[in-house]
Amino acid sequence: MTQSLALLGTEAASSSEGPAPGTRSFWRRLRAQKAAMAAGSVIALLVLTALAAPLLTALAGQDPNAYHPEAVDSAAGGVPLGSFGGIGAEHWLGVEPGTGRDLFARIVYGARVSLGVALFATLVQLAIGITLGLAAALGGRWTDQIVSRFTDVNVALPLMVLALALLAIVPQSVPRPVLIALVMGLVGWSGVSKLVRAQALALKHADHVEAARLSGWSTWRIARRELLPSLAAPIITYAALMVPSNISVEAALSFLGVGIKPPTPSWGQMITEADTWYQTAPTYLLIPAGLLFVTVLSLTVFGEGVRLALDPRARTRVLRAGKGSAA
Amino acid sequence: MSLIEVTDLSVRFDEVRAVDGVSFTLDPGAALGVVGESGSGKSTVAYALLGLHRETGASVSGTVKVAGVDVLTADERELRGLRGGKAAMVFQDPLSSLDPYYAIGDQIAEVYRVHHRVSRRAARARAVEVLDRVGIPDAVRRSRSRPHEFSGGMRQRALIAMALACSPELLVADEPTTALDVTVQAQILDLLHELRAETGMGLLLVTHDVGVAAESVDDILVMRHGKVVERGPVGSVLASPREAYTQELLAAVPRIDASDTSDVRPGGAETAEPVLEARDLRKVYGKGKQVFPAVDGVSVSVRPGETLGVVGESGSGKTTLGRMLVGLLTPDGGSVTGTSDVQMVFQDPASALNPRRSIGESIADPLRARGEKDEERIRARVGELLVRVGLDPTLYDRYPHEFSGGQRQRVCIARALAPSPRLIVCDEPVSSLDVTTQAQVLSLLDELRRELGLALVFVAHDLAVVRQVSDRVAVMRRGRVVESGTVAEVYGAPKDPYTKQLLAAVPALDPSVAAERRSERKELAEAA
Amino acid sequence: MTGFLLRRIAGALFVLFALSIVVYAIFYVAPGDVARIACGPRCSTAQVDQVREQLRLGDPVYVQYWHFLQGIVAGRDYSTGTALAHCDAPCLGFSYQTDQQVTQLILAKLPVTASLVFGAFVLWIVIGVGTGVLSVWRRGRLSERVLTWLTLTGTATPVFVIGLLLIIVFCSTLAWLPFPQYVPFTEDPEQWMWNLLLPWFALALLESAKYARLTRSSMLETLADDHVRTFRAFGVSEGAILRRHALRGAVAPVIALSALDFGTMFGGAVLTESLFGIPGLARELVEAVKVVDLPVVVGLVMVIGFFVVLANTVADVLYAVADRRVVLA
Amino acid sequence: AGPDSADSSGGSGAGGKPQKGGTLTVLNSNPQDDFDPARLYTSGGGNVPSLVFRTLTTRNREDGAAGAQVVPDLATDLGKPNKDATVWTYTLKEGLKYEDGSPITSADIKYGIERSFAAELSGGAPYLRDWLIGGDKYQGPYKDKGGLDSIETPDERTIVFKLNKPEGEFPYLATQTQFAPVPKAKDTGTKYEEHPVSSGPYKVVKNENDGEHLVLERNEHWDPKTDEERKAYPDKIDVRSGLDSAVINQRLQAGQGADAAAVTTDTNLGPAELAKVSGDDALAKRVGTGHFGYTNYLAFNPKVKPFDDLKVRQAVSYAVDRTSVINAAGGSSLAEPATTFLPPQKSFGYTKYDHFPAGANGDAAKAKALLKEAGYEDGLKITLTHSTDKDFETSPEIATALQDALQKAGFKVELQGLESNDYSDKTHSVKTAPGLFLGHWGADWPSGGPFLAPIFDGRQIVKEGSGNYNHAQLNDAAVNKEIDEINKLTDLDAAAARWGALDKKIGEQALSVPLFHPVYKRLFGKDIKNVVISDWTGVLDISQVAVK
Ligand SMILES: Nc1ncnc2c1ncn2[C@@H]1O[C@H](COP(=O)(O)OP(=O)(O)OP(=O)(O)O)[C@@H](O)[C@H]1O
Ligand SMILES: Nc1ncnc2c1ncn2[C@@H]1O[C@H](COP(=O)(O)OP(=O)(O)OP(=O)(O)O)[C@@H](O)[C@H]1O
Ligand SMILES: [Mg+2]
Ligand SMILES: [Mg+2]
Repeated sequence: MTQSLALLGTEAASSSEGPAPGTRSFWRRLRAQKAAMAAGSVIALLVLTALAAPLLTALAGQDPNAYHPEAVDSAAGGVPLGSFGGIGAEHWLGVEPGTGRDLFARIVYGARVSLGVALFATLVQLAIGITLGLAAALGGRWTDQIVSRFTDVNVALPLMVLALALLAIVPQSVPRPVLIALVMGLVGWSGVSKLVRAQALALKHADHVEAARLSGWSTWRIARRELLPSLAAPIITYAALMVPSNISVEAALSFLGVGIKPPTPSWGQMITEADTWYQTAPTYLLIPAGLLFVTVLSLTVFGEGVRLALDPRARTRVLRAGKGSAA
Repeated sequence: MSLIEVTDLSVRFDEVRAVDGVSFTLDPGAALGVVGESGSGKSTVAYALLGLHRETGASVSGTVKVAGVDVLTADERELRGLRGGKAAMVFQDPLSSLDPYYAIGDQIAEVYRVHHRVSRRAARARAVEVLDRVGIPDAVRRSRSRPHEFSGGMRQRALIAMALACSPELLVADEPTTALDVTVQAQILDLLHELRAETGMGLLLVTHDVGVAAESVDDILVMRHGKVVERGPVGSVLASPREAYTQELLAAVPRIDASDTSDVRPGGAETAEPVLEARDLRKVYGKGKQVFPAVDGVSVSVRPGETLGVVGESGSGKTTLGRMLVGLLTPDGGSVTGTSDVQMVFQDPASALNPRRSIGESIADPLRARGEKDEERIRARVGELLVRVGLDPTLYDRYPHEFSGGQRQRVCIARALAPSPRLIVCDEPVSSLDVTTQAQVLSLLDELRRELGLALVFVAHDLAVVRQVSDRVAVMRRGRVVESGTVAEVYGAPKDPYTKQLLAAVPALDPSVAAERRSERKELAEAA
Repeated sequence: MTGFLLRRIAGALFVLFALSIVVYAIFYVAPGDVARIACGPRCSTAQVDQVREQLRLGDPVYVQYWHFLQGIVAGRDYSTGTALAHCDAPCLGFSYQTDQQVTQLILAKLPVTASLVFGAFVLWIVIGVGTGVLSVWRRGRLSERVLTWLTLTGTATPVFVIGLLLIIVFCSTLAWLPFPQYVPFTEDPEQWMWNLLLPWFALALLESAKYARLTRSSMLETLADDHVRTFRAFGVSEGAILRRHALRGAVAPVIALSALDFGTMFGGAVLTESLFGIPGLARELVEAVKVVDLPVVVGLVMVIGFFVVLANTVADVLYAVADRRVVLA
Repeated sequence: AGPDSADSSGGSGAGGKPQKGGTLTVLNSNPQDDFDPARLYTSGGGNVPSLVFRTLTTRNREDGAAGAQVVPDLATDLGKPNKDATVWTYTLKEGLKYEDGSPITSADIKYGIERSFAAELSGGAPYLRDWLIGGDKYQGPYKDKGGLDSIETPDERTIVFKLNKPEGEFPYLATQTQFAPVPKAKDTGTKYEEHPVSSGPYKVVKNENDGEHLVLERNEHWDPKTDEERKAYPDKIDVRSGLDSAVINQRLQAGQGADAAAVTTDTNLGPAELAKVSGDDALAKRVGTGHFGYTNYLAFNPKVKPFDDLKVRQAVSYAVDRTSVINAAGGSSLAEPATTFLPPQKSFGYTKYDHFPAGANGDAAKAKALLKEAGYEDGLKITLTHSTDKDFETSPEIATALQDALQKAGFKVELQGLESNDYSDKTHSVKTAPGLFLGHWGADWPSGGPFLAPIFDGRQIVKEGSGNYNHAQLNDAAVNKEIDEINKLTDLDAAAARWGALDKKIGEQALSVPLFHPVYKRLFGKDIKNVVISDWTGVLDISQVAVK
């Protein structure tokens, strides 16, 4: 019986000859998983694309914000002319309905905002969430009460209310993407914090944690050294899902007018706008949605890989897929 | 047909050859003891009997036949029938081998129902019955407890009960009595003996305690480095071992009657300030009517360089006391005064190490906590500690699951030693070690005690070991200290009946003596 | 337990109090002249002033806040023009825009949102945890991959896209379901369900991926634990191990998160509520925020806060029951 | 407009004469949250409200241009003005009754108007306040028990209005819901909207969730003989609102069950839906096209540099790419290019002009040249303010289209997006209005007066607060005088011609850049008959619709 634990049929670590003792580092274990590495490459490619946006659009000879009224059928609501949303040598991925803006250029530039904001916001959320979750779990009854109630306040305060307030206070000159990522980070950490608290509470009295306590660590270092490694699995799994939700939130903020300043594109915004066009200009919806999906998938697979690589016990589990088990 | 037929079994974990060409057979109703030093592959062999290496990445070769099932090639269903139904296993780490979320009784019932088509209620009844058989007091109530509410020994008995519940043809018991005090141990061994006699159950007993082996098996198999060193009837092997290694092993066995060097122990000067003093400690568990004191008014003190041995019944509150002494548990009454420079060696090495951190890192924790930053120095110091506990210093980057039970315990000891504490509370520190390693560790502790004036609280059920290392001994029962005094007083002239009982229960190394004692015990029990 | 409940009630009061202050503070700096918006687009300055006076917007914020607190404790009177009406305690004030009592407005919308959230909650837990378990059970096989793809699609697709597609497929194209249109449970339970089915699924698909992934990773984690080996060694089938033992490890994180999502959903299902024409709290909140209708916003935020606290309390109790090693905190 | 092309089925409908009976479903996005005649701000009495509220006059329920005329409703005629149109006298028809059978009196109409002055019931159009003598001081009947002296009711059927200046268009004003009768005894102040007393063919039997779900049924006391306008075919009207616009259009397309007899009064086909509908003949037949007097424009505030410079304003006018803007607003089916401020309808006095011809795609060269003349050879940095609302009027889509075109002409355009309330506050306040922003204006009635006066009459500049619609703060004596002169005319056709001329004249100053006039394209259910779309409202008139 051969079972693969690795996500999506990773034939991971197929060599039964493990790495040499002492050097079986995280990276080794990660590299042994093909699917995770593939997913990692996709993410790297996306990030590179985002970074090289000006270069790529120059190559395509397109500007993300230039209107092409001639590329759409104005009388029919602005459907792109030509098949598949106007895909052709001129416009590699077709054009946006209505405006005729080049989709390739907008996708490439949109990657900057979407990935940048979502990843940064996720980091902020993780930082706050992990800190507060650990504090609640380890800090004694009062700290727990305060942190938990604070979390409640944060959860109950809808994003919309906060975003509008921040929009009013923060001057327009502050770079929007940074501001938005920060706002999202400041609002969306409660899930992580809850998760970390729940898991940490369960682990708090494990013998190995008690042992660490005796070794003279401060609570904080115990949290970092003893608890975090065990919390890594759920956190990573969760974080991989936070990225798409952050992309959607960014889109929703744009929708409310507090997001990225137009005409700067973002994927979420494109999907938001494309939803009614699914029948008449399907590529407009499918391309950004597909890319978002690939991103999410890659993050999940990569996250799974990282999770496995972080778990020393998993090495043998990964091997389940392999030919190693003669039993 | 033999119950077990193992031919040329080899098990390899990556580059580690844990078992190397082992062959042996076991007839129905017979009992085979497997002894050997820690890490010699005993548990690995035991696992192989139930096909537990499947899908773990270990490569297994040879043939293993158990109760007619070819374990290595059997299909999933056949294997499930074998496991628990025909052959049951008692694992070495009792504390982490039970599901923390369910009541003990339910877990036993669950397993029972896998092999017997009975109602839930009947299964629960069976669970209570077997728990009672392994000597869990008040089994009806305690069957509703969860694992963390059980003491180490109680959990071990629960596992034995689980194995017995299914009335298997073969019982594979991997160090089943390491956490048990001698009276309970004797009781369990008697029980196994009885079952063998009654049902013709075969027994494969993995142990490092030669005394235990002598009491309960017919044949003995000595392992070293994954290979069989010697095999023969237990009487002859123990009386006249052929191999040098076996001789060495036997020589290292501590003897209860040995009046060893303890007379020349420097001892804690009576006048010295105690490093730690506990007064009238109390700890109660449970709620409402169920409330009961786990530790009930215990006062102890330890002076520098002194070793206080704590012996007593399983579940008498030894671990609870130890945890209170180091401050991991807040007492419900009484006080602990003295140094905070204390360490603890936990009863269960499996759960005391973080599975996600390399053992080197765990040992280095106290060093880092004291501000040591130099990686080289840390590694050197950890290496030194590993050597001291008899492990290879290159194991720094290995993870706990790659170690045998005894090896893990040594890692824990190394970690406790790392910060050079003034007092270590050792909760059964050597019970999972083979006698040679045990001897090494004991002499290490002794050395440290001498050199650094280290004080020890030494919880153990092995009375011989306690005698060997302790200056004073406290005997605990039901949360109280029933007797305490110097080693000579307690061992020489025990006053409390319980102490007497304990001393009488120490397994003898000679199987014929053991048999004699067993029948004595039986008579006693019948008379009572 | 009593102590725990008392602490929890105190905590809840604190949360509600903090929320109302935060909302007041936020609106103090928010753009938009409330009186002008309430008055209408082409009011004269004099009229705007009249409205301002009538809504007592001229008072300093703390005075307004004080009146608000008074209303909650003792009720308040207000003028309908022809008469003085009384708003009983707990009075959350009355809308600047519609002159309705906030308490009544909320009471009218609450069952709507509750219907939406409860149903979706049940579904997303069932779907999420279910697929999580299935994907562990079928790990490495094709079916696991399909499940993974499905749940990820749910996560990667914004809710209004899912929602609209559901409507098009099930209402327009297949015509299996009516176009959603909220029917109160008390009026017609069957219609209530049919009409809410799509919104429930839209929300559930969005959320369930999270639970599926979380369940899966927690279960895999537990499967690596020693005690699982014990049950394997006793011939317990893989299915039973997953169900009884591995799933148990996922309970804590699932409870923790579902409490959160459940609470948030009360104020967060804006897009779903508007897409499916469900007159619920979230949509009301967005509308109120847009027109700076402070009393409505404060009232709604506090109600949402109440549910957040409630969900958390329930989760804590459940969690403590599930894992007795944790004392109620 | 009107039934001029295949995609409108005005009057004809599908087969047979319209019959009484059945239930009409109205699917809307915006709830009827104000249902108090005092608080409603409608053009011509609104669509749903006009089923419940009759007014002194009303709009003519005819297709196209004919529908842009005002006709008597409760009154026997359009009102008798005195010589200089400062006093207007109306006589009520006989036999008018409320839903409870009690008679409608002129005092009730006076009371209805007075109520609209109360701060509690604010929200209506400002004309009564501005036109009636003492209107600016009056605070409504709750505070001011004395009543408004400039409205007299000498007998139960006569009502006289005294104005502070000539207003030849008073009959148009009398179409607004403030002119609906309210029985004083039944007035419950702010709660009146929950159950307003009907004078029209239908009464409110259900009003749930603040106007989100309305059920109207026949008012048995409404006498069709007194009402030539409302046909009232269906027995029952079920108004569901708070629906998502995409869902409304889906439902109208699918037309399942009750939706077959459904219409919408507030939801346009979106561009994407239009694309779909135009490819489907069956659906295309069910689209009603209408034109409402409405203009979207780019507003200058010449008080802000560099827009004080006529050349800069002209350069912007030349640079504008109307095709892009229209595409951003939904394409040429949903918007028509505008070069005049007045909508292109006769009733407004439309006079064609294009002072700064930009062609379809903007004249970047001409704009550059003008910039150069103005001394900005190296380009000019300007800020374009827009709102962040998704309304396709002042929203980012339109702003970015303009940004793109202006940048081609050498401008460097910074976009400033404001949250909608903030946007409205800022752009309508003399003190904070930005130099260049997006504006729109719709007709309160189909005439040049309410279109031009609020925007260009210097005396309507509001100095305090944010109620100023004269974005350019134009206070030109000649313009003011001409407005006064036209207002004196009671011959509405003559007035229209002069409004048109005035518009053309003001246009020369380049104070705004007209961008487009929206077009309404709305689906209706397949059982809907007797579709009437007037140029007054641009939407299908539910008082004419039949479902059988
Ligand atoms: N999963 C594993 N991966 C790598 N090495 C392993 C693994 N399990 C066991 N080993 C190694 O195999 C050897 C035999 O282990 P085993 O547990 O059988 O020893 P043992 O005889 O039971 O010792 P003890 O008495 O200490 O329990 C040890 O050296 C151990 O380090
Ligand atoms: N967390 C707990 N909740 C309830 N009861 C507990 C808990 N921990 C220990 N006990 C009970 O307290 C008693 C003393 O336990 P303790 O672990 O101290 O025993 P011990 O002397 O160490 O036994 P052993 O030799 O078997 O390890 C036992 O009866 C045990 O069941
Ligand atoms: Mg072992
Ligand atoms: Mg113990």
